[in-house]
Amino acid sequence: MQYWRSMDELAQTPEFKEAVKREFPNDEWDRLPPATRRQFLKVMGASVAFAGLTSCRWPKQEIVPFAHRPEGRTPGIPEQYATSIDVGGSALGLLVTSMDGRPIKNEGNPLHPDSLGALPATIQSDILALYDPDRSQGLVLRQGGQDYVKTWDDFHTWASEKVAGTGAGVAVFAESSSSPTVARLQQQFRQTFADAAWVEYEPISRDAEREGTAIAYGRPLRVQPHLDHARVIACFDADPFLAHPAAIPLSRAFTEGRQPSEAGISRLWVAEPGYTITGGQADHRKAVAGSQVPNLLASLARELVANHQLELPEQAMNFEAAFGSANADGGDFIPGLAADLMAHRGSSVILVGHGQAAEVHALAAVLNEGLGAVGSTLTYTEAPDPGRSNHLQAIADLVASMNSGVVDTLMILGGNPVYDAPADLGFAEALAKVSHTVHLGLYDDETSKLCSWQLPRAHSLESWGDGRAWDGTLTLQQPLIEPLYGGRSTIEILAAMLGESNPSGHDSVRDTMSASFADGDFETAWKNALHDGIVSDTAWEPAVTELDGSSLAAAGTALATLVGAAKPTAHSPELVLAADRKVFDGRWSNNAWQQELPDAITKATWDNVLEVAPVTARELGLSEGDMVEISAGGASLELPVCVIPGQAAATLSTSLGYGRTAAGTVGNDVGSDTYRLRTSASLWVIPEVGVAKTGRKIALATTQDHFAIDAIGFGARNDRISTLIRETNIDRYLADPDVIQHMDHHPPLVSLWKDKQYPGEQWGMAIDLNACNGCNACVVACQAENNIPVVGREQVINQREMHWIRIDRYFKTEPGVGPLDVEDAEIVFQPMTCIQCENAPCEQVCPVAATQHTEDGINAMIYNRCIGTRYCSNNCPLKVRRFNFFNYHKELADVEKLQFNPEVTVRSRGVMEKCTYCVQRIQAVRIGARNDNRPIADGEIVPACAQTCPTKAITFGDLNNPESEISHLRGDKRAYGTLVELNIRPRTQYLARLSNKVGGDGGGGHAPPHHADDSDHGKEG
Amino acid sequence: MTADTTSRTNPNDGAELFGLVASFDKIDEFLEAVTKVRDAGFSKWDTHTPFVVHGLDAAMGIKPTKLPFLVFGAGLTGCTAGIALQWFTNAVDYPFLISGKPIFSLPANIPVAFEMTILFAAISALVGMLAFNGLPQLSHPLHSSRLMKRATDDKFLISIEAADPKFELVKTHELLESLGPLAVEVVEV
Amino acid sequence: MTEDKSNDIFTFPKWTSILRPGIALAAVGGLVYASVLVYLGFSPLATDVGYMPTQPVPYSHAVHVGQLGMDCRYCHTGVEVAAAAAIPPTQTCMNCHSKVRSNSEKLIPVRESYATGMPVPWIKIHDLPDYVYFDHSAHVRRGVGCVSCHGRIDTMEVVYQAEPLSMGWCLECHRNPEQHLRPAEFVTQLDWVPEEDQLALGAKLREANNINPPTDCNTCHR
Amino acid sequence: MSASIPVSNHLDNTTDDPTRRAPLIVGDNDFHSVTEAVCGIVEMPKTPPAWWIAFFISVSLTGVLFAMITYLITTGVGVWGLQTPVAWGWAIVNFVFWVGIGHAGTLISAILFLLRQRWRTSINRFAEGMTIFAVCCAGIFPGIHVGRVWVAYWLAPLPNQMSMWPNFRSPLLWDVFAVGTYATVSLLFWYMGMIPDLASIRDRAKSKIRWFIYGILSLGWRSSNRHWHRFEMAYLLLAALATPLVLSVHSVVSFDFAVSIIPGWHTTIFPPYFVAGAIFSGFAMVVTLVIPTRKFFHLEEIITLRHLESMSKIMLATGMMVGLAYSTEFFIAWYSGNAYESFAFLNRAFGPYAWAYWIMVSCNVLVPQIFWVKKFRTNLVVLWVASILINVGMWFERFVIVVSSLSRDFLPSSWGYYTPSIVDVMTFVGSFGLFMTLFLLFVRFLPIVGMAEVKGVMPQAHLKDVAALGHGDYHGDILTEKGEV
Repeated sequence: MQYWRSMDELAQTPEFKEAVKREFPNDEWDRLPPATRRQFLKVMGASVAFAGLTSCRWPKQEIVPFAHRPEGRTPGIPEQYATSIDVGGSALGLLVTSMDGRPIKNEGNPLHPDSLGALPATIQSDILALYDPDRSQGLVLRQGGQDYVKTWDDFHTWASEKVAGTGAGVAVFAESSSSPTVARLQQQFRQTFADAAWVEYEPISRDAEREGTAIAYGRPLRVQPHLDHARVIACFDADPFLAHPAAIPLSRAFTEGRQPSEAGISRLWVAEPGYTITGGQADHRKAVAGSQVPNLLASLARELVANHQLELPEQAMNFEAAFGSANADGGDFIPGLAADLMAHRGSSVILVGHGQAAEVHALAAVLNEGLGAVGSTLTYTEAPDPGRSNHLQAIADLVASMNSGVVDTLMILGGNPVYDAPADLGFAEALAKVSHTVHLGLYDDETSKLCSWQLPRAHSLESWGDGRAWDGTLTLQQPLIEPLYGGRSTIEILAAMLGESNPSGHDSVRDTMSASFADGDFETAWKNALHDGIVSDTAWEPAVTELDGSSLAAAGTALATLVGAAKPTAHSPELVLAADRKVFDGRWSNNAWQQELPDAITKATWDNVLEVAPVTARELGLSEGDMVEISAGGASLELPVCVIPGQAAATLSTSLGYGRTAAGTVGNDVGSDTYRLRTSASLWVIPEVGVAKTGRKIALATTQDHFAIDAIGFGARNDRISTLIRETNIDRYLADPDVIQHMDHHPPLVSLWKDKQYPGEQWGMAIDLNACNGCNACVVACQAENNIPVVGREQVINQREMHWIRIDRYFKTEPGVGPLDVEDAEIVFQPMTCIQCENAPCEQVCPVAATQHTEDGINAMIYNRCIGTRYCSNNCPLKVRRFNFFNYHKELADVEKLQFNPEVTVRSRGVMEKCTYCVQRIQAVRIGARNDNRPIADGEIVPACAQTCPTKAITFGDLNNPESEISHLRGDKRAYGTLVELNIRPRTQYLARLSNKVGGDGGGGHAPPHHADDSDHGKEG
Repeated sequence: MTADTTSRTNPNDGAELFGLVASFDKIDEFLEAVTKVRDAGFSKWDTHTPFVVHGLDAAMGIKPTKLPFLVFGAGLTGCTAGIALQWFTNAVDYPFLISGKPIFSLPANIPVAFEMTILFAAISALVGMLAFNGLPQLSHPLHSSRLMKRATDDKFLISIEAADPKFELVKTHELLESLGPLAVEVVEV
Repeated sequence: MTEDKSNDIFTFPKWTSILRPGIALAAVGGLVYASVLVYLGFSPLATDVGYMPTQPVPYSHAVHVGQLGMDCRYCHTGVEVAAAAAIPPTQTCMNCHSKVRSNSEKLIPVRESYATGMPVPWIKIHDLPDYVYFDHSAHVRRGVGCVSCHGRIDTMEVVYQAEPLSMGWCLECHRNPEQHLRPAEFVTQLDWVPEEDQLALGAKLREANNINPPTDCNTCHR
Repeated sequence: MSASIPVSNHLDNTTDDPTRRAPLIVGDNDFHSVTEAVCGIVEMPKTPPAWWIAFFISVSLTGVLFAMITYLITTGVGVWGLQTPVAWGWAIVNFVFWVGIGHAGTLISAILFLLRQRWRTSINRFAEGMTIFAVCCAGIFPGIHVGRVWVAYWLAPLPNQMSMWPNFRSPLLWDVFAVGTYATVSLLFWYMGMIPDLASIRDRAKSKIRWFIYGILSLGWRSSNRHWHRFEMAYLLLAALATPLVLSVHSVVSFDFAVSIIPGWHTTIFPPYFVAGAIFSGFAMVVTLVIPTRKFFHLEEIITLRHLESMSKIMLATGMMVGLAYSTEFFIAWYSGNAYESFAFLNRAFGPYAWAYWIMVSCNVLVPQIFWVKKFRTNLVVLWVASILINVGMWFERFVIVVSSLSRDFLPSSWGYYTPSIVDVMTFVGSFGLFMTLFLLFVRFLPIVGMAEVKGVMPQAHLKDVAALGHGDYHGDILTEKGEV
């Protein structure tokens, strides 16, 4: 078997050196400065630990200590560094765990406003990109079909010739960045090279919101919702809980507003074309075509004004005309929402998604003003870069000037325009017309393949930088490791082009900061900033705003046309595009964790699917897995159908970011490239697309069988959901808190023998289903912490995915609805992992005692004892055990293995594995506590899933400590166990879900007793 | 072959005798003969039949075998060993906490104990039988007798060893002849 | 075979009669032999104990610890705070050897390493399987002496593995630690012997510091 | 005696006349002719080509089996169709299937022996042989289905440096002991019964090599009555031990399922249900094999039509027992009021695996019903086809139990659908190769009929007046004897 472990041992065998050479081209390797080489050895080191246990005495191992050990470094003790990563112009704070110089895990920085200690799945997975062997590994100059290996000096000498004088003919294409240093250097660059063009573009852009505020207030502003104050939240095609730079604070604030209290809980209204995780949380959800959202919002406005006498600010008077024509048949959605909003003026807010036009955002702004949201549930801050033209405009102009030959040197600093620019612009063709093209990127991607220079970019964990959070808080970015592939950051490139002979990101950032920390001693301030990762109290002040009547009036007609947009029909449906929940705009396509992560809604992996409403599927004769050809504007592509109840009729949803051709070994040819249908005219909603069955059918790699299912199974499933995922309406709960306990009944649980007593620390967990929104963050956290392998598309189809946490997604339909007549359905999530049964069925069936109970109540799994009978998995009522059917680590390059957590055994083939409450974290804390003779404090041990949960849905602690938070939660009236009737005594319990439907009683009737003398209720153990 | 068999064997050619063998092919006559030989008071004699002939034991006056006691003993040993093994391994040497069950509880241990009982007993039955019978014994004077060849086919034989105190070659030979056998053979060591 | 009395009857030779005791003997003896062989052959006692590779630098613990009386912790700094006792960086050697024996040939690798920054490739002796998580601090802080697992290092010219380091061996001590517990101050003193009876002392210390080593699987396996 | 029974064809001894005991052997056979008939097969101067063809096919299939096993062990159990939730698939199905078949032999030898069913003598050797081979095939599967075969020896309670022991609470460990014991005891039983017959072959040997081999195998048996005496006792004891054993083995196998908590597995009816099924499939397999064999080697006079008829009657009986078990399961599922339980069975009959369920029911419950009719019981073709269908049905019974229960247990989110991989299929086919190879070697080189026992039940073996000699007879056929006299 292969096992991984590294204390301060670092290896240096011939095989290993070979491996290094394979990973890194010779020239690169030799040119590295000694320091780097040492770093190298350090990080590459323990890969020798992969020598298999073949003989009685396994192969000779070497211990290669430092020659000079860094200050205060104790080998084998992990350290955490605060840094940040910039995604789409907003910086997210990280705490990165580093083990003997190897960054191994991304966690959130509790001090950072957009992180609060949590991280979305995507950013956690970004650690894989650091070690990705597919990354660009050296400067390449492509000339006459030849590739030449170059050095940074070669490049800068070349660049200094090209980018010179006034910079005429030079254009810089940059992805948007929140970094003050980049901004500063950009300013300098513009001053130095007055004639050079600077273009900023993001495929997933929030410009619509920015422009919307510009319409409403005359200048671009940034919207800052404050959901913790909101009692009524209305989302129109908005997904604030995932598709937002501040998703984490937003969803956490929402969760706080959903905690049961005498005052009741907030209410969420959502109107959207396809399910989002926000939609999954909605109390009232309306599936509506993307093109009909303006109409719906306008109808709401009309309802408010006409039937509820809402006075809009007088600047918006002319604007009103635009929505006079609104006629959406929202059913009782509009009246209900209108009434609710009016009832909660000042404590309600309307949010519109970035996929909607600027005018719609303007309308929302007007309504928010009218409802008194501004200042309480929503504030504005000045847009950081008011000067820039919007992304779409910018790239369109650039392409124009490229075609006209104005541009002769194009520097692409990040981004992948060849792949993600609007299709109608023909960026690739334009690029061919530019004589000198440079691409700085992590990967040798679609764009760089067409550029003459490819420059390896330093990963954010390899380089210095800074950034600003969504609310403006200043954030630092520090390297944890020397660039593995000799890459450099945008900052260093810019600095160099501005004539710095030896550009240092570190110095540039310090220079910028020296401006920011006005008062006091800079060094201390700098040290603190580095330590905290943020500079406190640097968030932007709320902007003073005043509606701008003229620009509103001007936008009126545009809004009117949007409102009047034609309804899609099944035979000419609309296609709604969205950033993928996993690979985002495509930048994480080569990230195996993201590719294998089951999508929150479709549970599909390794694909982008076409989400179709059941009714539309019937009309078009489509069924699960059918490959259909979607065509629009001359382009066409194929997508597999995934029927999703709750999808808007005649509206097909799919995601961007797939079908890459130069992503790398993982991401190439996964899914299909929907950017090809995306034009500057219709970035998000493509009307009247053609749909044709190809007749081919594929197996979707879903981790959960979707709702297409035989009648018997469908019925049984629906019967079970209500007891598995208990849910009731807040009013009913407040009236009778025991309602949850009465949802399931079972005979008294009698045991054949005396119950085992558990003294001392007893670990337990509580998962709040009222907080969980199915965002998948915990799944990736667990994967990173526990060295969980990726198995690939085929194996997922074979139902062999390895994730220890499975987020069960169920569609809740009305009783009596059959599988064929499902239309709409609510979504409920249940994170399911090993619940550490006290009477664990898995234990007694293992013939070699490879899984057994520990004194502290954990259902331990001993990998090195397991012989792989898989009996435990069969006998696990929750099927949370995962089996290594093959050696899934065999394919990994040594450099990828550097990410492994040395505190957790890497399982090889033929071994069963499962959640152990992160026993390595428990042991670490326990040993530490015992070493200094103190008890373990409550909350000191935090499993990876709980650590990263954006909504704090997961709580872990000592059940025997009456003061611990977990004990309180277990005493909560909402707490219940799954399948307790089996007398398995689960250590993990769930807290029931609460809904807040208008006048709904939300289920939770008293279940019929399973047994004559029914005394015990759901709550147990 | 009957006649010449007797004639060819030379009673006094010096070679050491094992004994005499007479063969019959009718069960009734055979059993008659057996009772006669028994009554003649021989002790070192035996009969050889292709299959179990009912009543032969009585006719020869063979006492019941002790085998059952051996097997019973072995069975008990197996059972004890089975339970002891499970008790020692799971309750004494390294007690595991499994599914909140008791460290040692008989119900779970019955199957293994039972199987061990049967195993020990069964093996002892075969081994015991062979041991009591002095088998395997590949080399035995009787194997060089021609008549014996049919003892595993269709003939019924009586063999009287020379070692028997009552054995006198001529007399015994006559006795056997008097029983009307198909043939009588002198078997040498 | 034997000479036949007549050519159409085959018989086995007489000596085959020893077959019976032979079989009996083989059956019993074979069983015993096999079990002994397996037990000794596969036990770390036979495979690991006494493993004594030649190190790149002929570093003598006997001299440094035994004669010069250096404390283990001078070099193995991690032992009280981390899972790993840690092999010292070249730096540590040079603290003295920049002056002492500063031009001994034996120290060439050390000086090279110090100059180039390339590490000295020591060969690992006490090598637990990678799925075993042993924590030095947890043991040393509880008063388990270095000597219990590493033997009399202070007498070793060349270090070798003194104990089997097998799971059974670990369990022995985890089940009754008394025989290995000593006052904290003597943990690194390899030649220390208690005045009173070790078991009595151990029992006392165990009581005092409430030391109850777990034998749960995930104590060492994760 | 046989002459006195009015029969059309001398081979048909199936007439039921309560006043007369039907002959167990037909034709005018004496001891010698029986010896000739049986030893004749072994002594054939030249192996018939048909045997060679059959042997070649079987051996190549065996090759396939071992190729598949090698592939499996070098690559991982992922080469099978297994997954979560269905972590046990064909391997376990085949295991239970073969073990079941392995029950007929010991049953016939032991239980029928104790029940004084003397007709067993003609077929018991044959059935015992089949048992051994079936158990060999069965033994392979649990061995190879574990993820890490190279540490499977941890199942044995051997002292080791980890001072770890197996967990005796696990039914899987009970299995190891049960199947191990069963294999050993069956082997002993088989071999011991064979010793006298091996001696016959030895004594008829014309070539030195043959004499040598059979001489060794027969341990120098001298058919001495003093030996017979203990032999009989040992045989009786083995029979007495094997009887509870054979019942226990499949009970223990059924515990693998019954002791778990999975709906559809967690059933107290399993032990008797499995044992009945085992006997059912065992007899079916005997019939499948014996019909061609007796024809090919002209043993119709020894393995008579009556034997086949009796076996078909047993199949009828056991078939109805499993039928009863099927219906009981449904009743209990409904009567228990356990939602999961009742769903499990509805799902079996009407869920995704309904096809397998109905194959099982029709083969195991409907097909045997034809044996109510004597015409079918005595028609070799019908009997043979039926016996094969029953084997198919019994395989599917195991498939339904193992797979359909696992595929849909408690949490709908983790429901799955299992489909076997080609490797699964080839491994199963290959196991038949192994079975047939062993069987062919058996019929060619060993006495496939217990001559000594057959002779013992032949009319010639009986005295005019037994009682006179006051003998320790264990056959207990004195009454019928008397009735005859």
